[in-house]
Amino acid sequence: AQHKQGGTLTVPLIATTFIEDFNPLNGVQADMVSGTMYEPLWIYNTIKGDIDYRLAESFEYADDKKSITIKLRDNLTWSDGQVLDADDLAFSLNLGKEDPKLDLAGQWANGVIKNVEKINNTSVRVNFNDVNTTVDWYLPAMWVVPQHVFSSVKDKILFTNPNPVGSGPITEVKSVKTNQVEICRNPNYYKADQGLPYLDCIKFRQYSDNSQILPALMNDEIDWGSNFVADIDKTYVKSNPDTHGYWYPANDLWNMYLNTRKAPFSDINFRKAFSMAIDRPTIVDLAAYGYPTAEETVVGLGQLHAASMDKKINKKYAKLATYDPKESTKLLKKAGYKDVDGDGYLENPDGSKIDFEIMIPAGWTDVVQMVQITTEYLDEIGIKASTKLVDWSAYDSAAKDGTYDVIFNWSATNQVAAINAYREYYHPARVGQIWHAGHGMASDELGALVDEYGVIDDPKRRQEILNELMIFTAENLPFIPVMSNATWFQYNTTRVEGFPTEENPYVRPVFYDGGTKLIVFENLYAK
Amino acid sequence: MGFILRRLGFYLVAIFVAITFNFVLPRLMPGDPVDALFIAAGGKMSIEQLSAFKEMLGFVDGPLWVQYLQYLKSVLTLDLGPTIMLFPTEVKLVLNNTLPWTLFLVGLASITSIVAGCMIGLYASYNRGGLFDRFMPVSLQFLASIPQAVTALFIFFIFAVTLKWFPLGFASNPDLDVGWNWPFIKSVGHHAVLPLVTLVGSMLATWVFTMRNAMVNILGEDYITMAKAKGLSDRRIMTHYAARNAILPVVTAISMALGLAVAGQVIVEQVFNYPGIGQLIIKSVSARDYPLMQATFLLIVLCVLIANFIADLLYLILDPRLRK
Amino acid sequence: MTELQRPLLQIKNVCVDYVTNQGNARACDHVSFNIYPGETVGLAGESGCGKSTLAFAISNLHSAPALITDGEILFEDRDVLKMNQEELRRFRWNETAMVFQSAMNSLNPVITIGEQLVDVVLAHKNVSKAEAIAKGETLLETVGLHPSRMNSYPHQLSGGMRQRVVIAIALILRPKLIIMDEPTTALDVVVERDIMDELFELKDKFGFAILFISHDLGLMGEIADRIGIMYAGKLVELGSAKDVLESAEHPYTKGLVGSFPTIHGPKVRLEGIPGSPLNLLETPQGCYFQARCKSCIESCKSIEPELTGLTQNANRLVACHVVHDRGASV
Amino acid sequence: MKLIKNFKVSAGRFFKGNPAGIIGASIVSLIIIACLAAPILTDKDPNRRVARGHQPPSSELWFGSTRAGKDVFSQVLYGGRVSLTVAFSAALTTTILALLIGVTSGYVGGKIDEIMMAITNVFLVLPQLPLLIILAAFLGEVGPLIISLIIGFTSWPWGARVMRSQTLVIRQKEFITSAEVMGESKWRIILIEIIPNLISLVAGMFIGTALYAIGMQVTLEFLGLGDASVVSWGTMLYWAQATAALYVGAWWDFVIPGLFVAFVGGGLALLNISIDQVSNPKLRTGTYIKIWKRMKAEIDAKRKGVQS
Amino acid sequence: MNAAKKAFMSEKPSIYVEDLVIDFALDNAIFNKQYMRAVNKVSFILKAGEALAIVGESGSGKSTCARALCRLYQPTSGNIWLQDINVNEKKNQMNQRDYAKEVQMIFQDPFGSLNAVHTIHHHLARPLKIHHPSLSVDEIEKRVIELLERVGLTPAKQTANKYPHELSGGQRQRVSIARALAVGANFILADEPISMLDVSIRLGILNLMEDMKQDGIGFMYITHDIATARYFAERTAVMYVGHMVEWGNSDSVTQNPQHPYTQLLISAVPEPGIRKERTEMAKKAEIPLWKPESKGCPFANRCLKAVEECRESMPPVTQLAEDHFVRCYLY
Ligand SMILES: Nc1ncnc2c1ncn2[C@@H]1O[C@H](COP(=O)(O)OP(=O)(O)OP(=O)(O)O)[C@@H](O)[C@H]1O
Ligand SMILES: Nc1ncnc2c1ncn2[C@@H]1O[C@H](COP(=O)(O)OP(=O)(O)OP(=O)(O)O)[C@@H](O)[C@H]1O
Ligand SMILES: [Mg+2]
Ligand SMILES: [Mg+2]
Repeated sequence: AQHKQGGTLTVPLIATTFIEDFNPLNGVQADMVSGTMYEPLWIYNTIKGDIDYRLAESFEYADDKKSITIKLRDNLTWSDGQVLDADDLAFSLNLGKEDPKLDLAGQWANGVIKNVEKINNTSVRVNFNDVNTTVDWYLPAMWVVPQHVFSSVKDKILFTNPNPVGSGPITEVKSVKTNQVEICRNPNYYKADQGLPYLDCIKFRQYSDNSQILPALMNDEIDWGSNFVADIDKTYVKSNPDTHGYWYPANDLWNMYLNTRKAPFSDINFRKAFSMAIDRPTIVDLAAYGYPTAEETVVGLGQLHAASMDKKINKKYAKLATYDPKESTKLLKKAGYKDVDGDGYLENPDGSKIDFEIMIPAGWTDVVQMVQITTEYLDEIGIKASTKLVDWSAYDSAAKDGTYDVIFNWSATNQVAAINAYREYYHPARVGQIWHAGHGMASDELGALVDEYGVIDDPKRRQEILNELMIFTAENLPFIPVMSNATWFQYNTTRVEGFPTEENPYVRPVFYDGGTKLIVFENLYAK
Repeated sequence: MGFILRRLGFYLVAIFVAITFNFVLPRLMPGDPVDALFIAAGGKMSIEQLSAFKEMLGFVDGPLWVQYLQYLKSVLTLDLGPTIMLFPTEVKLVLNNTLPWTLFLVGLASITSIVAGCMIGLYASYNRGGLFDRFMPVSLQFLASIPQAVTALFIFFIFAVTLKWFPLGFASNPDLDVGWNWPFIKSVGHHAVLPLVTLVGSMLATWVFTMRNAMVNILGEDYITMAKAKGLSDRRIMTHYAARNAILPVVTAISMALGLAVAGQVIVEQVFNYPGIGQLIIKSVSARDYPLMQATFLLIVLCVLIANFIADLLYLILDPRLRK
Repeated sequence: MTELQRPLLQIKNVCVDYVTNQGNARACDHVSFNIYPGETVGLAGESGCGKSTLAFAISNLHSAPALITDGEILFEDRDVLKMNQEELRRFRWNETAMVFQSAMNSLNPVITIGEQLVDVVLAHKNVSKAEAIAKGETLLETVGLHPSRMNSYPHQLSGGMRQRVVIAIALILRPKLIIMDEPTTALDVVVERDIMDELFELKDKFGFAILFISHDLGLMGEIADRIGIMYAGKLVELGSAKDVLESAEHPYTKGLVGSFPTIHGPKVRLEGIPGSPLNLLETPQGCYFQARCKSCIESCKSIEPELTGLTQNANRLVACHVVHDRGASV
Repeated sequence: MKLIKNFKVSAGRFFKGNPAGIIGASIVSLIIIACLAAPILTDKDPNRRVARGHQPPSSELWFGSTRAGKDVFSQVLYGGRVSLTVAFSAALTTTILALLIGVTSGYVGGKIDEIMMAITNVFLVLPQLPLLIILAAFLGEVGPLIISLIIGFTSWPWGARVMRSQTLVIRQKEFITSAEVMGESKWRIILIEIIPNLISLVAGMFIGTALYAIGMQVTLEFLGLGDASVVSWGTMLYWAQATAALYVGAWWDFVIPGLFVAFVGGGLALLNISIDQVSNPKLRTGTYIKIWKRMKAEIDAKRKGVQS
Repeated sequence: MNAAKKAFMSEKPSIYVEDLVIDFALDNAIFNKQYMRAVNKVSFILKAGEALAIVGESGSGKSTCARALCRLYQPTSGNIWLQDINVNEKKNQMNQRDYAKEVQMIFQDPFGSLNAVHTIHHHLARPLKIHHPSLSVDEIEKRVIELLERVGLTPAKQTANKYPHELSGGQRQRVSIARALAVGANFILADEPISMLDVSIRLGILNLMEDMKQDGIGFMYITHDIATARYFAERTAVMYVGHMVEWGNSDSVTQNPQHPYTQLLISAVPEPGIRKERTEMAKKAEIPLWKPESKGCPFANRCLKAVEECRESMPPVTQLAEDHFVRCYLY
C-alpha cells in the first residue's frame, strides 16, 4: 500500500543521557543508529521464515563452501550523495580483521573469515579458512560504513560520528538534546522512489527505567514501546482501547539451569521430578500476566523454533513438561528421597539435607516472581528451595562458572537458527564464556555435533543432528525449560499506524534489533 | 581568617577521605574487582584501553601504595576518563549534562525551603502558643516524616499521571530549544514544580523547627527584653534583634540538611525522571560503572563541601564572635 | 525628697502574677511606693522576692507567663498600664531606662555597640543617622569609653566596659528615671566601685532618679536615699537608708542586715536568717515571714500585716504585727 | 519497684499537657503492638499466595492482595516487624556509637578528642545516601540486617557531635569535678554521672535515628537496592511500584504500606518534638499560655472599662 | 623544705604548698606555643582546724590554686606536701583515692555541684562506699543520716530521698559539705561557696563551716568578699594575677593593709552611709596577662607608687609583723 509521507515516530530508549554519538561501530547509542541510519545487508524475518534483502541483492556460497559472494544493489548511495559500492562493503568487512572490537559479526575472531575480496563494483567475496555454511546468519550484524568517512578516522571506537553519513531511511540529525534526539529522512535513500519511508522523523526519548515508560505510553507521549508493562490490559490498553494496543509474540526460551555436578541435581530422577512439579501455565499467568507462553516440551528450543522441532519427540517427552505432582512424588520416593528428620522436607538418599537456592538478579521483577512461585511448587512436593536475589555481577560469575545451584535464565533460542541454542548449551568452547553452559553437561561429543551442523548444508542431516540434541536434552534435563518469554511490544495508533499485530504479523517487532526495527519502520505511516 | 583556613584544611581532609573511600571500596569487594569491573564494558575495549582504565582506577601492578598514588594522581589531574556504561563517552560529558539540573533543583529547593521555613518559623514563634504555632510546625513535621518514595509517587500519580497538570518527566519539554527563551524557561519551571514541591515538603519542617526553636530560645534572652524596653517596635525586634541571632542555628543546620537534600534528590529524580546526578548514581551503581560512580560520588561530596563552606562563610559574616 | 514634691513615679497596689501550670505565683503583691525626681530608691531582698518583677512592671515589659493583674503605675500621672502599644513604645526609654542584671546578656552579641546605641535614638528621636551616631559617640565618652568602640561587638569588651555601654545606652535619651537591676553583681569589687562612682557623677550631672535593685545592703547603704525591703513579693519595710540599715524594724530586715559581716566592725558571730525562702505557690495565711521569724506571734499566723507608718515616724513604713504592736504599746 | 515508679512518674511528667507526645506515642505503640501480634491478628503467611493477584480489600482480605496474590494485611504486619527491627536496631547501633564516641571524646578531651572529632566531622559532611547506595551496591544483596548495620554505622556522626558538645557542658559542671576529686574512676564518671544526664538527648537521638532509618530503609529498598525477597514495608512499596499497583487501580497495594510508614514516621516525629519540648521547656506551648491569654483579656477589658 | 617547717608540720595535719607555679597553654599551636602563668610561686600552709582565705579579683588564680591542690592540675613547678609526703613526686605519688581522703573541694555553684539525676542519698553514699569499702549497707544508711543531720538538713530521711532540684541553694550547698565530710577529709577547699547563694542564707553556710573548723577541719576559703574572709578565716592571703601579694593574720591584713593592691581592694568595699571619694588608681584598671617570661610586680602598671624596680623584678617577701607578710618594694 502506498501512504502519504510525513509524520514523526516517538520511541523511548532506556538510557542515562543522550549524547552526540552516532557511530555504529562503538554501539554507544546502537538503538538510535542500527536499522535507522545504517541498513543491514539482509534481514532474517523469522516470523515469515524468509530473508528480506536490504543493501545486498543476494548472497551465494561457493560450491566448495569455502567462500560467500555478496552482491550489493545497484545505484546505492550514501546520505551525502556519494556512491555506496563494494569498496565500502569490503572496507567495512575488513575492519574486524585489524581490531576485534570492530568485528561486529564476530567471524574474524572465531577464525571463519580468511580474507575479503572485491570482485566488482557491487560484489564482494568473503573467503573462509574452512568449510562454512552459517556465515550468512551473522553478517547482518555487521554495518556497512562509508569508507570515505571512516577510513580517515584513527580510533574508530572513540569516534563519535557527529555528522553521520548513512545508508538507512533516516540519517539527518535534526537535534541532539540530553533527553531527546531527532533524526529525519535520508535525502538520498535508495527506496525514495517507492515513497519510503513514509514517516519523516524519529524522536528518541530518554527514559531512565521501565517504570517511566508506562505513564508515557498511557499519556500518548510515545508511539512504540518495547518494555515490560505490568498488567497491560488494565493499564495501558484500558486508558484508551481504541488506539492503545500490544502484541507479545513469543521470544526466547527461559530455563531453570541445574548444576548437575551437585546433589540432588546430579540425579536425573530428581531433575525429572523438578520438571513435573511445576505448573508452567499457572506460573506464566500469575507472575507474568500470561504474556509469555508456557513451554509444553522439554527439548530446549522454545516457541521461536517450533518449526525445527519434531512432533514425535515432543510428544514422547511432553509429560515431563506437564504439571504432575503425584508423579513427581512417586519418582522421588522411588529414587530414595525421604523425609528423614521429620521437618516436612525431603532429604537426599544419603540423608543429607536438600536446601537450595534459585538465583536471579534483583530487579528482574517479573521473573523474580516466577522463581518465587516455582519455589512454592517445589515446597508442595517436599523440596526446600528459596529465591535468592543477587547482584548482577554475582549472577554473571555464578552463571559462567557454574557455581550456582539453580539459575533461571534465557537461552540463545532467539537467534536465526535453532542450532545456535545448542551451541550455547553444549559446546565445550562456550563453557565459562556464557551463562547457558554452566550446568555441567557440555561435552566434546555434543560439541562435535554442533560443529558438524555448521559445515554442511544437507537439510536432512541437519535435522538429524537437531533431533539428536533434542532427545539428549529431554533425556538428561540439564536445564528445565519453563516458558517462552514475550517480545515486549506496545503500539499507539494515535498518530502513527502500520504496526505489526497479531492479525498482521509481518515481522516480530523487536525494537532492539536493527533489522526488524527497520521492517516495522518501513511499514509505519502517519495517520 | 584562621577560621576559614582551618575549615578549608578540614574540607581538604574530607575530600581526601572521600577519594580514599572510592579507592578502597572496589578493593573490598569479594572476588576479583578488575574482572567484575569490566563486565559492563563487554568486549568494546582494547587491551590498551583496559589497562588505561585500570591505571586510572589505581589497579596497577605493584604494592597498594603505588596503586593508591597512581589513583590519587588521576583524580587530582581530573582525569576522569570515559564511562564504562556509555563507553567511550567521557565521564565529564555525562556529568555536564546532569549536574546543572541537580544543582538547579537542590539549590532551588534548599533556598525555597530555608526561606519559607524560616518565615513560617518566625511567624509561629511570633504567635507563640497560637493556633498556627501549635498546629502548623507539627503538621509539617508529620508530612516530612513520610518517606519521600511515598510522597513523590503519590504526587506524581495524582498530578502528572491522573490529572495531567504537570509533565511526566524531564527537566523541560524535549521539543523546545534549549536557551534563554521564554517558552523554554517556562517549561523548565513547569517541569520543576512537582519535584520541587516534594523536596520542599520534606525539608520545610526542619527549618520551621530550627527557626522557631531558635527564636523561642532567643526571645527569652535579656537583650530582647532590653530591646523591648528601649521602645523599639515589635517588628524591628523580631527581624533585627531576634531573627538575626536565630539565623545562626539555621546556618549550622545547613551542613546536616544538605546531605538529606541530596538523599531526597535521588528519589525525586528517579520518580519524576528528572535528569540529574541522583539518577546517575543509581544507574552507575547498578551498571558497576566505576569511573562514573566514583566521579559522581566525588562530585556530590564536592558540592556538599562547597555548600558547607558557603554556610561557614555565612556564619562568619553573621556571627562576629567568630571573627578574630 | 520632701513629701511636697510631686512624685515622679507612683506605684500603687501593683500585683504581678506568673501563670504556671501549677497555679498562679504572685511575685509582686500589692506593692505601693513613690519615687521622687532625682531620688535614689534602693530595693533589696533575697533572690526571688520579686524585685526584678516589679522593675519590669514599671515599663510594662512583662509578657507571658507574667501578668500585671492589679494596680496602677503612674508616671507623671499617666498610667503606664493603660497606654496603648504606641504610647508605651514612646514612653519606654524616653522616660524610664533600665540597666539589666547582667550586661553580658543584655547586649545583643551579633550587633555592634554603635548600632545598639544608635537604634534607640532613631526609634525615638527624629534625627538623622549621623546625628544619632554623633550622640552615641559622645555618650560613650561620657561613660569613659573611647568612641572607636562604636564598631566593637560586645564580646570584644571586658565585663566592666560592657556594663558601661549598657549605662550609656540607658542615658542616651536623658530619661528621668533609670531602673538598675543589680547592675554590678557580676563584677569585681574594684570595677564595681569604679562604675558606681561614675554613675553617681553622671547622676549629679543629669539629675535622674534611680531605682536601684540589689542584694548588697552594704552598697545600698552607701548610695540610696531610701530603701525598700521586699519579701516574697511584698514590700515589708520602707524608709530612709540610714533608718532601715541602722535600726531595722521588720524581723526580716533585721536578719538581712545581720547577714553581712563588716570589714571594719567588731568580729562577732552573726546569725543570718534561718530557714529557706518561701515558695510563692504555697503561701500561708497571715504574714509570709512567719515560718522563719523568731518573734512570731499569734496574729502573724492569721492576719496579713499591712505596710503602715510607724507612730513615731510616718515615713518609716513597716509591715509587721510585732513592730506595730510594740509601737502601739509605747 | 522503685524503677517502675520512677518510670511512671517520668512518663507522667512527659505526657502531661503534651498532646503531640501522647498522639505520637499512641500511634507508634499501636503499630508496634500490631506488628508484634501479627500471628494473632492474621493466620495468613505473608510469603504465600492466598488469593488471585490484586484483589481489593474485603472481609476476607482486609487490605486486599498484592499482585502476587499475597495478603497485604499479613505482609504489612510481618513486614512491619522487619522494618521496625531494622529501624530500631539501626537506631540502637547509632545511638550507642554516638554516645560512646561523643561522650568519650568530650570527656577525655585532648588529642583523642581532636582525632575523634576530625573523623566525626568528615563523616558528617560526606553525604549519606550516596554513601549508602554505593555501600549497598558493593555489598551485593543487602538484607535487612545489612541495611540496619550500614545505616547504624554511618549515621552516628551528628549524634556524636551533639553528645560531645553536651558532654562538654556537663564536664564543666562541678559535680563532675567533685566526682574526680573524690576519686571516682573515669568509667564510672562517664557511666553513672554523665550519661544519665544525657537521657533526653539519647532518647531524642534514638527516636530521630529510628525515624531516619525507616526513611533510609524504604528509600534503599524502593530503589531496588535491598533484598526484594524479604517482606518489609520498603520491599512492599518496591513491589507495588514494580507491578504498577497505582496504575491498575490496586491502590491498597501501595497505600497501605505507605500509610504504615507514614504513621510510624509521623508518630516518631511527634515523639521527637515532645522530647525536645521536655528537655527545653521554653519550647513548650503549654496550657498556661491559654490561661494567661484569658486572664490578660479580662484585665485589659477591666482597664479599658475603668478608663472610659 | 626547711627543717623548721617540717618540724611544725608534724605537729598537726597540714598541707604545705611550696612555690607553686601553674602555666596554661594559650593556644593549640604546635610550635611556639604561648603560655600564660595563672599561678606564680605561691606558697602557703593549710592547717587542720584553721581557715586560710584567699581573696582577689576574678582571674587572679584562686581557683587554679585550689584545683592544683586537688590534683586536678599538674603543677608546672613547685611542690605540695601532705605532711611529709611530696604529693606530686613520682616515686611516692599517692593514688587519687588516698589523697582524696585528705582533701576535698566544695564549689561555687550549688546547682552544678550536684548531679541532677541522682538522689541526695547517692551523693553521700558514693564517697562512703569509695573510701570506706568495709561499711555495710546499713552502716552506710546510718552514716548518710548522720551526715545530713550534721549539716542541718532535717528531717534527714526525707532529704536523703530527694533530688537536688527539690532543694534550695543553701540546702544543696549543705549537701556538698556533707559529701566532703563523708569522705572524711581533713581539708576542705571551698571555692566561693556562698557567692551564688541568697544573702539570707549565706551566713548559715559560713557558720556551718565555722563549726566544722572547730571540729578540726582545715579550710581554704576562696572568696571575692574580703569581709567574709575576715569573718571566717584566721588567715588571709591576697592574690593578684597569680601572685600572692600580701598575707597573714586576717585582722592585720584587713585592718592594716600594706600592699597598694590590698588597699585598693579594701577601699572598694562599700560601707553603708559613707560615700567614698573616688580613688585615682582604679581609673586605669588594665589587668595584665601574666606570661612565664613577664617580670616585675604585676601591679606595677596600676600602682601610683610604683618605682623603676617594680617593673624589673618581683619584690621579695617582707615580714611586717609576726604574722603579716607583703611583697612590695615599699617595705
Ligand atoms: N517565668 C516565670 N515563671 C514562673 N515563675 C517565675 C518566672 N519568672 C520569675 N518567676 C518567679 O517570680 C518570683 C520573682 O522573681 P524575680 O525575678 O522578680 O526575683 P528577684 O527578686 O529579681 O530575684 P533575683 O535577686 O534573683 O534577681 C520568683 O519567685 C520566681 O520564681
Ligand atoms: N583550664 C584552663 N586552661 C587555660 N586557662 C585557664 C584554665 N583555668 C584557668 N585559666 C586561666 O587562669 C587564670 C586564673 O583563673 P582562676 O580560675 O584560677 O581565677 P579565679 O581567681 O578563680 O577567678 P574567679 O574569681 O573568676 O573564679 C585566668 O586567667 C583563667 O583564664
Ligand atoms: Mg532579679
Ligand atoms: Mg574561681
